[in-house]
Amino acid sequence: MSSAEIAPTESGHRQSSRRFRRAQKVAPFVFLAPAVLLLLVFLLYPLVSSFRLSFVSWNGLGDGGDFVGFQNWVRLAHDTLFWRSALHNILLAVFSVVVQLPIAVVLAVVLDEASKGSRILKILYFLPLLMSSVALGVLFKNIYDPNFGPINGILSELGLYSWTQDWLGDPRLALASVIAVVSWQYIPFYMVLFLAALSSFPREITEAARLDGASGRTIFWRLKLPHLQGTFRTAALLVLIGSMRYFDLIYVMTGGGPENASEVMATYMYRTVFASFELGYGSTIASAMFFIIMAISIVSLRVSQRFETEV
Amino acid sequence: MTSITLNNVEKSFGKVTVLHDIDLMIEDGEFCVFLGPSGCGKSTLLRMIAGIETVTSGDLRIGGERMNDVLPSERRVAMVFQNYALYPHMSVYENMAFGLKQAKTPKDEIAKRVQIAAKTLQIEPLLERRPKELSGGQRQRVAIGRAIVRQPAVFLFDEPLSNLDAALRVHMRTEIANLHRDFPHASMIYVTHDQTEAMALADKIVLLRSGEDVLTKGSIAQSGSPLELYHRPKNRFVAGFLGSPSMNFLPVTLVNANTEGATVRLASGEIIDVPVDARTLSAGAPLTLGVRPEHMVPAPPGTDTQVIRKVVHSIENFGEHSYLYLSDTPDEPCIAKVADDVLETAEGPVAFRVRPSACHLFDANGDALPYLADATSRTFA
Amino acid sequence: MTSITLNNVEKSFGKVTVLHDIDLMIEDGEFCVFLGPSGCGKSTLLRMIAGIETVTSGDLRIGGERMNDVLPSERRVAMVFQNYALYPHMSVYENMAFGLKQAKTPKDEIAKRVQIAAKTLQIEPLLERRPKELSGGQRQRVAIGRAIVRQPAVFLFDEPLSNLDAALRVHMRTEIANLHRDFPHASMIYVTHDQTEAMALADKIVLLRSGEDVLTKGSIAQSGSPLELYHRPKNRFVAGFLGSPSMNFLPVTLVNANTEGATVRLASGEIIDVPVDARTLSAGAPLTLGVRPEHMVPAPPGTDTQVIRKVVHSIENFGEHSYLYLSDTPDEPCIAKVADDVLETAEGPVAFRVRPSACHLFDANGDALPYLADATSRTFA
Amino acid sequence: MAHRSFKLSRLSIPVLGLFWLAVTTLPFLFVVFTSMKTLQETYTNPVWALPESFSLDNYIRVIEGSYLTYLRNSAFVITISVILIVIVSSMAAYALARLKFRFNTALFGLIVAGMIVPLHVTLVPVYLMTRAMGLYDTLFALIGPYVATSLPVSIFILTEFMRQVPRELEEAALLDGCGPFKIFAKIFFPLSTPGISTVAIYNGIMLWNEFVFAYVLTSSPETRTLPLAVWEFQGQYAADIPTILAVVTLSTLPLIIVYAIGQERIVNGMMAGSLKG
Amino acid sequence: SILPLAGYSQDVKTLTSWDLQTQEDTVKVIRNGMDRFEAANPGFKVEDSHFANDAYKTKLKIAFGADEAPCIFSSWGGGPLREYIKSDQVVDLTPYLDENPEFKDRFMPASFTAVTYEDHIYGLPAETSAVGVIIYNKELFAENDITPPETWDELMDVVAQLQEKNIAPFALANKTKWPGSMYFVYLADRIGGPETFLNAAERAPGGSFEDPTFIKAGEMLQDLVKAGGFARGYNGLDYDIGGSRRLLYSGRAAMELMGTWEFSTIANENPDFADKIGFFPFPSVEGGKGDPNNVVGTLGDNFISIASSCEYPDAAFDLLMHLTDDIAVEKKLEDNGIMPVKNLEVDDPFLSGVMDMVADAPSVQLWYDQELPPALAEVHKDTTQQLLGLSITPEEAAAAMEAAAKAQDSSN
Ligand SMILES: Nc1ncnc2c1ncn2[C@@H]1O[C@H](COP(=O)(O)OP(=O)(O)OP(=O)(O)O)[C@@H](O)[C@H]1O
Ligand SMILES: Nc1ncnc2c1ncn2[C@@H]1O[C@H](COP(=O)(O)OP(=O)(O)OP(=O)(O)O)[C@@H](O)[C@H]1O
Ligand SMILES: [Mg+2]
Ligand SMILES: [Mg+2]
Repeated sequence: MSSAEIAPTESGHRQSSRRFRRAQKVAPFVFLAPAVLLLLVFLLYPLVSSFRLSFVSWNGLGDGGDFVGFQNWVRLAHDTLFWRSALHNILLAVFSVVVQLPIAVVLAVVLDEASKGSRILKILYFLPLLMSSVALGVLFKNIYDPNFGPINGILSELGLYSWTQDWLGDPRLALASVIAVVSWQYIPFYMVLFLAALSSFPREITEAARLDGASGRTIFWRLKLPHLQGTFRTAALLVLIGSMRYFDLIYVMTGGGPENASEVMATYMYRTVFASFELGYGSTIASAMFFIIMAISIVSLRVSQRFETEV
Repeated sequence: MTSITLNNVEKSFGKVTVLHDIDLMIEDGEFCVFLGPSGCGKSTLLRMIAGIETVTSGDLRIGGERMNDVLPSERRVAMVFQNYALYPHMSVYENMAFGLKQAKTPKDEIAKRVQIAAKTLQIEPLLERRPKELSGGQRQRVAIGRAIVRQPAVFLFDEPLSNLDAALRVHMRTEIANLHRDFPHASMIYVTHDQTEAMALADKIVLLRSGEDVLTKGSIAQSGSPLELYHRPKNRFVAGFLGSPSMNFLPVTLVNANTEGATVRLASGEIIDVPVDARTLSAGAPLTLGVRPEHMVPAPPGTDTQVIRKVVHSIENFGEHSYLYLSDTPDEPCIAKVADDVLETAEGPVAFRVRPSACHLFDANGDALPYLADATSRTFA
Repeated sequence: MTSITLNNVEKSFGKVTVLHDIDLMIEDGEFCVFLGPSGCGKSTLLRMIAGIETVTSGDLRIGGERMNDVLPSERRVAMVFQNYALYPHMSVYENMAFGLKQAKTPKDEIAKRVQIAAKTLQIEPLLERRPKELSGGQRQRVAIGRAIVRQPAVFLFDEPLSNLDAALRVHMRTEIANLHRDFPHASMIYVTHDQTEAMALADKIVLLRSGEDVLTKGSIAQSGSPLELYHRPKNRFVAGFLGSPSMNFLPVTLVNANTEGATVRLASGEIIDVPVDARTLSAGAPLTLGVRPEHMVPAPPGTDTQVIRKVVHSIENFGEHSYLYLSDTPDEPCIAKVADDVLETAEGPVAFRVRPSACHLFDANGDALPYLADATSRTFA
Repeated sequence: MAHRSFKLSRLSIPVLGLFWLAVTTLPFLFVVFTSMKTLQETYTNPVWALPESFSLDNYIRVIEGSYLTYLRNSAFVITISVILIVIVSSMAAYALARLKFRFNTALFGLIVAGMIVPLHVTLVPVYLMTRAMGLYDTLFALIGPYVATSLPVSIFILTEFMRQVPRELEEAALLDGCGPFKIFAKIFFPLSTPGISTVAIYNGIMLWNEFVFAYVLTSSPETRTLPLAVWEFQGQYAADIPTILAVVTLSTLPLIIVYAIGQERIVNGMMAGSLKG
Repeated sequence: SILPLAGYSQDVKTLTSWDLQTQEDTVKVIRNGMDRFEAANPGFKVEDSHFANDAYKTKLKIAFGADEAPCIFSSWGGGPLREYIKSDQVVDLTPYLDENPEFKDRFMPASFTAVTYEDHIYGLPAETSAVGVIIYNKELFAENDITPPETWDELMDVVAQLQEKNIAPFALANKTKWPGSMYFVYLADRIGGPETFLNAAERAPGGSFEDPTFIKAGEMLQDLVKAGGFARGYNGLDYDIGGSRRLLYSGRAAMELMGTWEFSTIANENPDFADKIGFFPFPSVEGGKGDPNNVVGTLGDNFISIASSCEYPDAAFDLLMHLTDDIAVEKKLEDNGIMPVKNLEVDDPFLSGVMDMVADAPSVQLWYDQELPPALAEVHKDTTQQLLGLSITPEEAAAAMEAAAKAQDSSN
């Protein structure tokens, strides 16, 4: 075989080289343009315009509204309902972290160990995330129904009538009841996340530990859990962000009630804009939400980095 | 007290039997190497001894006691894994102390043992570090340290050097040899597929085979001292596996056989004497002659007996020695390894003398014909 | 037309200069191996020639034409990567055809070239498979095939064998040698840190060094034919790098020097003659004597000249040969490599004879003193 | 001692597994069983009782209604959106993972920060834009917001993924004469299929159930997607719980099937996101 | 249509219409009017969309906010409609009505109150007249020897009697807050008459939400709660998924205060049960200033209006006429809907009863949550729910309303 080939001319080299460099230069723009454009139009622009509206008093109809300076922000500062909603978000976040993540970890471990039928289990465990919030709302309004729902039904059947509750109608319970469903819905997501991390846990380490005489429990606590900590941090951040802007199930299940007992920032904002016709103030709430979530994300990233132990 | 006995051990994964008919005895303090091609079941065998893998059938005894159903942690074995399997989030100290803690060893006893091990392995300054802050060689020492502190009856190593680069490998090999010297009463089992390592370290090599053969011939191709396997391979598999480049195999026919040995004829007509017992075979039987490349010595001009004549197709010079390629079919190579450099190829065939004692004969099943005399090793003074 | 010239080439990553002062000429059809310890810049140098890495300064010419700014795909080079870098989602055929498609080669031309390459490499039955369905050796052939179809002026290989096991390695090495034979006009550059590979394949070895030395002495420690590097190392680095086990280095003092050679005295008193030119040095100058383990031949009793006496500390038997460890400090090893097996250690020191022509002398800077005669290689007939 | 604790953990695993199986599947079984009851039964029999006859009448009624239109609408919107998400986010991920340009890391941070924007903020502006573009009450109105809101997390996952593609492949392609665009199209895109399927399945699930945008941006029954349908049925059948739950079952079924097929991929694909925090 | 702009040739003029009717039969009636309009006006086409209850408000709000409202739309009149009117987004129908006096005079005058702003009419009653009545299970009453109460005290007796039998007196599903508000509105109307509310809402001199009337109403409402007047879970049940009706159907609760639309809902949902129900007006309050014949509700709700952005307002008005003409009235009646037209002949006993109540009523008070400006309406609903939850005192509720009303007033 010969290695002869028609050699390109020197100027040909230069030309294609120049074309190549140009392609290299424009490539980042071309690749990023669609994403950036979409994000600018559908996320950033709305965000900015909502921030602009927070300085306006406007019912959202007709044109403009009046510039009122910081009046909305002052009102927000004194709005106990807003701060109560924010508190509910924080409760939701805290409970989600302490309830969802541990359960998700345990389930991931269960799935990881259960060799038999784990495929079907993985599907069944994932069911909650597959149902839409609207559907879940219908479902759980029925399950929680104090008169007809299966929870109270089973309790009274078991002779535990005194344990039956007005799950969604009692302001002391409503938030907790909703959080339970939110957790139920999202645990599968984090389960999958942890499962992915666990499947990269080296088998040799388990074996070394068994040789070292570690029990299944020790292996879980001392080895697998630390292995998951990076994932845990990611998951916690996702839970935090998700909880701070949570809307769906609360809106369909309680609408924030009763008596605002389950009001969160997003439902409050929604109500302010779409029921009270206060677009200006609603935008103020939305902007505040954004800043609060951003602050919390940054702080929790920092904190988690501080506690990060090298793996 | 630390001897390991396997009686008729078998291992299957589902329907696939990977180890069959394993009979093995490892003496107190012996350094035993499991050698074999990839996938032949070396790791599986080791892991059965460790207790990480169950024994499908047969008896496993350590120090005379039946261990088939004893927990791994209670078998007095310690294992060094291929990729070390250090606990990534624990310091070196914690890694070494972990097993002792599980066994509820008193704190100061733990500290003492770790200190001693760390000193032996010269990793005292590293005790506070995490595994990922260590180099490959240091990690390996920690893995060994973790084994040492448990004062095991048996050390198990699963290819502990395969992740290291060549230079470090030689160095760490020495350290493992030292370990064997420092713990003369502990038995050691060492898995590798690198024959250099096996030869350098082993008191006893257990060479495993894989594939279909396992069910008909058992998994162990041969077990014995390194030199036994090198000089007296029991079958073609062993003969071909040990030595680099591989032994040359040449088809021959039996001319005659008596108590002195056998005489065979090559396809090209040369006659070779081999000191093996071929009396059960009749003249004309097809056999395979095995000669290692390093035993093909260029014959002085005029030599006529015990020579093999071959055309040299190509040459590789390594300074110290050269390979002469005597076959042009890469699948049935024939190589001579000669000292020093060879810069020019002679025209026509070249004659190589082969010592009778360096020749091997294999029958149609690949089994070696029994050797008659033993005169290969010599004392050096 | 396929020669490669580097003039005063330098490569820096940010502030770190990894290659310095590279002057190199690779002739038409030459097989050149870049050898050196890990991290010395072998890959970087290769990648600069391929055009994947920019040249910081200096001139790079292929076939006489300056190539510094020419696109990789237009340099008429083809590269075989360490892990083959086959496109995992394409079939073998598509892998080989990909580059030609990019160059808008006509369909039937592509098919023809791929067919021919596949035939040469005996991978015709694999053309429809995906890389992950291939064995290591087959993958490598495909990677080579991908290079062949481009009919390049230069083949570049970056440690193409390092992922293979020992047996396959020897086999694939032969195939690469065949490739060189099949494409006599293409130059080949081959990166490795395995000296066996380098010795076996190279027409020319370029041995690179790393670390601080690069800035003071340049990156190329020595370049020349394999035997030149083995027998006539220009400095201690080259001497120590080539050969396994490494050359033994022993401190000596110069006794006297003349046109016949130099005479040196070991710390233990023995006198050794070395055929090098040491006349620029005065007697009593401290030097380093280098002797390769394979050149330490056990002396017949009574030999007195040109011997080194050492106590044997331990022995490793490899069947074919044995290592005698003559030093108990692992950092300054001294080893003799002797033929056959050694089963018993003699009491007291043992005498080893060293041929004068197998001795090397290095000055305090590590440079070899110039050799006087050249009588090491011999023609074999 | 050691024997026992070993066994204990052996036992606790299946127990936990079964317990959670009950927690996730019982509500779902409740949905399925109730959907096969008659309305009358739900008033007279206990809620957790099995249906008297496993009747599919409710399903038939739902399917004979506009369910199939809604299913088709959902499938249409989700398919286009997911395709766009995959294309746009993999392009961006490739640039962020492999191309060198100024502010690369900053841009990556900004895009990922898009995950924290409260979506309801965008409702009114998005509605206005949709009307302005004349897309209101068409299924296309949903695609923009769906794609945009899915981008941050998709880009995050895919960038992690593409960082793991061996550099040598890129270089081999360079030698083979590919520029950045071909390297993306011929190498990175096909090689990221595990990550891409994760992104596709994950966003598919999320969007399949999306309600708010669908509600605000469409109005006529011909453009209704499934979550809207659930909502509408809820209005239409008011207290006819069995029929509503039949709708719920029917609207979840496609996802269950898709997930059952793609679950291995999603678990593997999540690695990219989960390992590096 | 899936494709935008596809399918219509240039000369087709499209009128869009939104309403919140999702019952199949009701939609048919509406569509019938539209079909007749299309037949009478070749070249026009009506695109109708129908939405479920609660979220419709959001949708409409967004549409108006974007100045992209449908050509004709339904609303409950009252506060929200007034917001749209104030921002000039609704067409004043007065001139059209003046041109068609006989058409206009068919309607009961009171039916325009909810859509009148500064003496102009902005909508037509298009559905049914709905007033709050107490629906009860006749069987249960008979079994327990109970007759419909006429005064609050009698009602409280009935409550006690039912309690004894372990039957919840009232079914209430107050998640959406407006069902509970009905009790408060009725009580306030019975105690103080319609003027008290009017004055407070209009911020007339002397008018205040802290008027003793509202405090008294709160107290009485809480009395009812404390007496066990409501079935369990009342503040959390969802009316939209039948949370309250299920209690009635199962016999666990005996009564429900609800708009008269509930009759047809029940007839649709549970025809068997429909035979068992009866109704009676909200009882009188001893010493109250309000006439016991007053009703709370709307006449002709929902109302249909034309958005200013509509390109063809004249045609739109013609469409409105088709939707409310005599044929429409008749069809609606078949669907159990009573349009508020004079001299309507009704056979159905329920409907004729309702007709009678309306005809006799000196005043028809619009639901507060529709009458009040939206933000204030939210406060009203919130405080009422809290009253029902016994978590604030009537005084606190009144104070909160008054404060919000003042803030609202000053910002306008
Ligand atoms: N858990 C398992 N299930 C099924 N087959 C297995 C399992 N573990 C190992 N095997 C099979 O058993 C055989 C022996 O495996 P083993 O790991 O012991 O080989 P090895 O000799 O250690 O190979 P290597 O040198 O590659 O490490 C292989 O064919 C392997 O595929
Ligand atoms: N992109 C880069 N940026 C900075 N430093 C680099 C880069 N690539 C390589 N280096 C450094 O340049 C030196 C030479 O690297 P190179 O990969 O060429 O070594 P090598 O000789 O091929 O080593 P090996 O045998 O391990 O492959 C190393 O010290 C490496 O750390
Ligand atoms: Mg193994
Ligand atoms: Mg390299």
